[in-house]
Amino acid sequence: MRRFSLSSLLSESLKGHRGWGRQWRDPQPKPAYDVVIVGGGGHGLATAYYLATVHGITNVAVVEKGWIGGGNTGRNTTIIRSNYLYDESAALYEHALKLWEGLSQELNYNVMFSQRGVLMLAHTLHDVQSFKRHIYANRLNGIDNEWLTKEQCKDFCPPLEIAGSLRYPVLGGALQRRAGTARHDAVAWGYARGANARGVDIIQNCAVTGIRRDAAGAAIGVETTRGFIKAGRIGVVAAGHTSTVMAMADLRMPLESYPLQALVSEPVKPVFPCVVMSNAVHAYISQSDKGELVIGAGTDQYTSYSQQGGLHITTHTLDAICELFPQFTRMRMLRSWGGIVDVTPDRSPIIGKTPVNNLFVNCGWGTGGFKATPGSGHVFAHTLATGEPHPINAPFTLDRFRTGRLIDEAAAAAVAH
Amino acid sequence: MLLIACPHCGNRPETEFRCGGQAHIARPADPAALSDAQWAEHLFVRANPRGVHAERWCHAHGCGRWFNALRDTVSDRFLETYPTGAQPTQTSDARA
Amino acid sequence: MLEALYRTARALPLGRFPAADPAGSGIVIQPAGAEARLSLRVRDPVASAAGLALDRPINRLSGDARRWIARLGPDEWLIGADEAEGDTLPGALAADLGERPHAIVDISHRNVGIDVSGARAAIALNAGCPLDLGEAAFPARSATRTLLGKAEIVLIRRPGAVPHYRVECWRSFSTYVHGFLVEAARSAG
Amino acid sequence: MAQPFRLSRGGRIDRTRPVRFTFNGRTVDGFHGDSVASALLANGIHLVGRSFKYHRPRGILSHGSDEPSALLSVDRGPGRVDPNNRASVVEVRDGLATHSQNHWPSLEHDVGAINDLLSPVFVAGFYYKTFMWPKKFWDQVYEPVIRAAAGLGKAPSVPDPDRYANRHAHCDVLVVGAGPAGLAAALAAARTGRRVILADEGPEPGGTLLHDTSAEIDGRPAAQWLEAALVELDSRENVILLSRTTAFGYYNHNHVALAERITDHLPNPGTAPRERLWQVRAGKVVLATGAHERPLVFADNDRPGILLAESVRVFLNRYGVAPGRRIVFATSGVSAYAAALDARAAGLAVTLVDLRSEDECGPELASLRAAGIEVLTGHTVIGAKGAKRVTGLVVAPVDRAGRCGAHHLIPCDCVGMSGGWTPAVHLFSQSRGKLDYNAAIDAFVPGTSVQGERSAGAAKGTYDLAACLTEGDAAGAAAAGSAERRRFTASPTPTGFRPVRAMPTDADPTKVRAFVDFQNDVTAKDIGLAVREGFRSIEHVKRYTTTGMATDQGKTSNMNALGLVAGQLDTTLPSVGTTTFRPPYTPVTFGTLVGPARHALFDPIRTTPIHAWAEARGAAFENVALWRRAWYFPKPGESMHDAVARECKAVREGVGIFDASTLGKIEVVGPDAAEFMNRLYINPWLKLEVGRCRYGLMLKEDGYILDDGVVARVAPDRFHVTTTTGGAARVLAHMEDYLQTEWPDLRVFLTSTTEQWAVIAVQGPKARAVISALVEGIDLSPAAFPHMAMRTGTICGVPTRLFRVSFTGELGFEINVPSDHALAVWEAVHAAGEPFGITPYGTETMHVLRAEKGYIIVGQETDGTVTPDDVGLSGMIAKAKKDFVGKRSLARPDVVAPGRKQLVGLVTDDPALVLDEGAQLVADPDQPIPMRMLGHVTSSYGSANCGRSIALALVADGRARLGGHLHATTPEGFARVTVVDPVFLDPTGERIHA
Repeated sequence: MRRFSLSSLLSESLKGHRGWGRQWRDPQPKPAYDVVIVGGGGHGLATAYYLATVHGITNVAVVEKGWIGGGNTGRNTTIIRSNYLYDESAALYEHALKLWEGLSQELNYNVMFSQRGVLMLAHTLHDVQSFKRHIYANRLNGIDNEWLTKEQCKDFCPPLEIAGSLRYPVLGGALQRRAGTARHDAVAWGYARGANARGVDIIQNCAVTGIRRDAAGAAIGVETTRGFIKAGRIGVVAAGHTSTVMAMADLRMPLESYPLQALVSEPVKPVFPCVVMSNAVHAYISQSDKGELVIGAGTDQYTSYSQQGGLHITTHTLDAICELFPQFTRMRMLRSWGGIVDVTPDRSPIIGKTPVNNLFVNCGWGTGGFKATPGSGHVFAHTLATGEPHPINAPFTLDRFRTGRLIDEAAAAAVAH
Repeated sequence: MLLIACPHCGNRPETEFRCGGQAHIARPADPAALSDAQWAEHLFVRANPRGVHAERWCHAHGCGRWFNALRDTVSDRFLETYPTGAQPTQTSDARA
Repeated sequence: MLEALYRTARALPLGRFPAADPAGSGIVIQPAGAEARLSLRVRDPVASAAGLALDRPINRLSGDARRWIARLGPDEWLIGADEAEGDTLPGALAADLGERPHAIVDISHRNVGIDVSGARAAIALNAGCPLDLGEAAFPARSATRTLLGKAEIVLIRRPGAVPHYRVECWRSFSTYVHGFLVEAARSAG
Repeated sequence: MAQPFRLSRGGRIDRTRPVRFTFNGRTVDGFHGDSVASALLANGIHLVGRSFKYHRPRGILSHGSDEPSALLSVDRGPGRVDPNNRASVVEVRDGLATHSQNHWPSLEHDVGAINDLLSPVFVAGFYYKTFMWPKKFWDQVYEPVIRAAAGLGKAPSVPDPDRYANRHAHCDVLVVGAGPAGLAAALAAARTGRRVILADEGPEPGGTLLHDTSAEIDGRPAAQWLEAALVELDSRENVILLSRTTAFGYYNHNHVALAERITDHLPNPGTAPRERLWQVRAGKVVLATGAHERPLVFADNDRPGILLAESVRVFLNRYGVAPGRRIVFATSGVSAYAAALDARAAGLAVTLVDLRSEDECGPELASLRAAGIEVLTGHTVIGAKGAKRVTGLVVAPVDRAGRCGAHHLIPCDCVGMSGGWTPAVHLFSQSRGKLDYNAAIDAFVPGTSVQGERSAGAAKGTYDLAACLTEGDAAGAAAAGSAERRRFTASPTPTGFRPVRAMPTDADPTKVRAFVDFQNDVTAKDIGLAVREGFRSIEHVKRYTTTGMATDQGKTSNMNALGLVAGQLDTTLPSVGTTTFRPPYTPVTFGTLVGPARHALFDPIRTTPIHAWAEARGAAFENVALWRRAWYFPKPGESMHDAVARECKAVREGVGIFDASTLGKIEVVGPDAAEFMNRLYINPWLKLEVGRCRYGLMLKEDGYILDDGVVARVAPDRFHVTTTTGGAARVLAHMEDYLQTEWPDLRVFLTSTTEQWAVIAVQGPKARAVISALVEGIDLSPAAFPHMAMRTGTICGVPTRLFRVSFTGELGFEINVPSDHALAVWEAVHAAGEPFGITPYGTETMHVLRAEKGYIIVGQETDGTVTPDDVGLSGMIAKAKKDFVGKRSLARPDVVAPGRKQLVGLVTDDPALVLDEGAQLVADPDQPIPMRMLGHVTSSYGSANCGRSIALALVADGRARLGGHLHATTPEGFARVTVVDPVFLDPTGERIHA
């Protein structure tokens, strides 16, 4: 792997950049791998990377039906935070946040992790109570999260309207300063490059069409559009398509796949210094390095694989944005798009074993999976390598829906993202 | 915004409706007789097909009636709508 | 005596808004006066009750301006009448429905009426109502529950030479609905 | 300023109506009908901006909405300033102030142009490879610098004074684009009598007919045909013709969004809304959106003065403007010939350079030469000269193998380039239609449809005028269900071209800067680098290089980028893939999308009939769901704490009055009403007597508490159900769902009566005394009217359902009266209570009083993960009931396991300390982080009646910890608390039965 650095960049710039090689190979699938990962998004690629770097397992294939990072990795609003309420979630997302903090250096790929702070606005007394519950829980879990008065909110985010005349006046906010955003595509590419360099095969344009099982029912490999690939263990990391893939092993999942929309404005000079989320009015917004306002909208109410939602979801979101930031009505929507998010009944992920031997799953990230990418890959790699969950993902079992030990952040906090 | 044919009111915009998820999941007659796993299956496991899906809709801001629909989740095209309790004339990929 | 006393005191939420053509666009927005209104629910209706037709298609209005009935669903009707009828109409309906399971619920105070009329009234309504209000899709005597912006309404088109709509909404939404219609009329150009 | 480049005649501008505006503070004259671009060109202004990354001087490339470079900040007065407007679509009007963007200190002298010198370093994706050391520098140094450099114009900084409108519309046929194909389609559809909407993004319908001045249709000049068509469409009542209206989004089931720009072009907009969102539901859609011309990719093809060839023609013919006096057309196809002829006819010096060899070119060549135009066939463009304005084009003969001959400089002040045409398939793609690659025209064209649309004309790859008209007519007629077809005759429109991805050159490749995406500064080299680095899907190339991601979304660049990738991979275009187009077609203001939903119309504010009274009394309000509720009633000089303490004392010692009208109410009626209630609530209902009330608790099927409320049995077949304020709609929906879909056999009807009944709570030891004089027909004595009873009668002459219930623990009544009488009754009760010191109180006091009694509030003590047993209410569960909604879930292993959090009371060691709601509880505050949390504070108040602070909390195994100590978090650290029973006052309930 050619190391990225300022000096390599400068030296290449004198040579017309002819010296840069491929960031990852385009291999033909081998007949067999120790581990086959189904899904070449951020989570799948991170899993492969950590299998190689942490567990020394390099005979690994990542099988992707399209192009890597083309699903929710490349379609999300890139918010990264860890100020979750429950111990289980807090541990998982904080694990990820700590990995984010060194990820560019770890991968030798600038993923532009920007700790600009995520400010969640409280508009009702109920919000205030809920946010303080989070802040105190986070404090005891060693996670930064602090209460800001509305004036402090305005100082932190000057475009914010805090007048009492708002339909839902801002009463204050919870700020996680270590939270922020990152460059989504770079995460996929950085993990792919790192995994590739350690021998992982990244196989694009290769759709899984079946999961082959032996007489005892254990999974032994995947049928693909490029032939059968034998696998010691299979990890399915297929986001919105998980139900479809798991059905190939006759497994029915507690998942539903919904369209989730997002949009960006035309690029403008720096005007928005942080990430603002407002659950009460359903909006979140930040500004990308390129200058676009990045705005997350909601999910449509019906399941769909179309990556396209209704206009009313967009207008509803912009109603809220312009209520909080009235000066933005003259900004223009440049691009909108949809992703397919797989949602579990408690809106927390499922990471671990399945009833089928050698088949593992990492899914159900709903609308908030991007932030977990490094942590998710790290603990799932552990699970695939050892056959047992890492302590951090141990609570995120499929079985919790039977026992009732749900991890329902949304119910507890009414936080959508 | 989808256009949905309410069996009572005809074509109406989606914002008048509420989607109720997968159709044809009858509440068990005797929930106490179910194992925890069976009850979890009833509560949580859902067909999530890429293709034709039988689902419930309520014309909440219209006639207020629940009904069922077959919709292709790839094209979002409705194949048919039919009353609660009835079966579709076409088949869905998701047989509950 | 007491009955008469309290009826005169009925305080309508939009009472302070006079009829207005806010944009000079020929769209007149007029909060309705006090009326009696009933919600009638019955599964297997008789042809008529208390002189009101129950056998009309869903989303149709019948009766006249002072005593009307709108079928909102297979087993649901919204009935409007002069205020004075409010006490007697439920009994008359119940008598005609006999043993059929039904529900008659007084919603006179829940609902607020706003009349919107004028050649361009439908344009103002379409600022927030997503329905096709064209002649073919929503002729006179149409009636349905629907949306206006972020509020639920019942929309009724009265018969007459000039398009005349009745918007019915819940009491606490009436300020919003009225404000929405005024803004819509201003922007209907 | 005189308009030195205005032609003496021609164009559709109105020379009798001069218009004056400014550009960077300099006065510019134009005419009504000019775009800012045409007026600037008329004044010889070509340098209008700096590029995104390299800050290269940029001019005007195009005449339309595909313009990538000429982006201006436009100032229409105070609060009406916005960035990134395409000069080619902004119409001039008096007083308009325009400014170029992305430069410092000035457009002419931009320090940022240093980036252009550093361009060998700043290649595609360079930022992924550096800025990583030292780690801290990313947030503090690199990113702020990158951000400051990026971003084009400045965001508006003050609230927008303009209004925006919305309109839902329906039609049988929506035609997008009023060029020849769209007009023919609209005419054909309109003649059937069907409802037709025809939308065009320009200020004037006509499309190419507005500048194709030599064309003829059916034997008469095209302009005449156009005028007749517009007259006919205008005369038809079934047609809505919308100009300045862009169809920007094609959504599900033929839901098409249009943005109409109403006032931006008007000097005096009056009170009209600025823009209107049309949400059209169309039976059928005809897409006649035309095509975009492709630039040629050669060195320094981005210099100001280099335009698209057809745009040169538009400026000449439609605006009467010469973009230069010495124009070189560079082309690989024939369509530029028409532009060259028109330029020559306008008296300009014209040279045409065609990449194609002499024998590849058609007979049109002869007409060019006949007109006196110098034509160089078989020539490539090596590069452009000039910096802030093109001064010449270096060309060279080239053979089929791409070998270049001797370079030759053609001096010029304007270049018109043409690399062929790309159909505007954006809306078709948004409709999810599948694109097919048509090699004959080197373009993706509409293939298989998914929705009810059809394309016509250039949007479908049909460029010939007669064919466009015929195809448009057929599409319109078919969309309207008519079998009639017309044939048109028209002058021919030669459009063939040789696809070329980058012009052949023999220049040192490391020195060539040939732009593909002008706005994002993506060069052919960048595309090459991306492919070398392994980015092969066009989506990867886009994301890595940012080509096609600028505000023009790649209208001019996508096909060149795609072709370069395919060329480098030596594969076909379709195998590289085409990008999926997403809404919007062109950028749309947030205001248009928001429409009227601003300020008071953002979300309804629901208020009760008593609201005005509370407002007049100076109440503070809180938002609860959509409602605005009186929070507390401060007297002058009182703090919230003082007011709430006073209100609390008043209720316990005398009497208080509270507006509980927002409580949800549902009338449950029918022979099976009791059975229905029995199945939905955890407690029993069959034996509740008429006239009695019961507190009901309702679960979701997952066993967690959904809602609660008091229910009265009004008649054997009629229940008056109350719900929480926020839960009203949810509970009714929940009930309807079960009733209709699970138990359709039950003969029950549900009607919301939330707003039929206003509720006046009169609470306190004096409550009976206050209302007794007002109530008629009800015996209020404790024996006749016990706690948890309901009676009907009148109050102040108004019929009432009078509940004897209490959420305070005191003797209390809830007076339900029809809403329109509520204010009068409230005032009468208040007047009757004055001798007793009746005190109005708000939601805060209500919360304190119920907490003193340990009553839960759903949504405060519960959060969607709490069971009846968790809050100590398992005793309510009807043991005899085999089933009710949620019962089975209460037997799940983790729900019956020990360790669940249970409702308890807490008292702090310091009675003055009021804990934060949401404070977490631990056993040992000195344990290391992460600490084991045992629960949290759900409610916490200073209680004047208890003489100290009190709190409710959910604590793991809380009921076993009574008397024990825990530590609650405070902003500063921890405070010790004692776990106590959650009932702080009157545990035996004597007061409530008074």
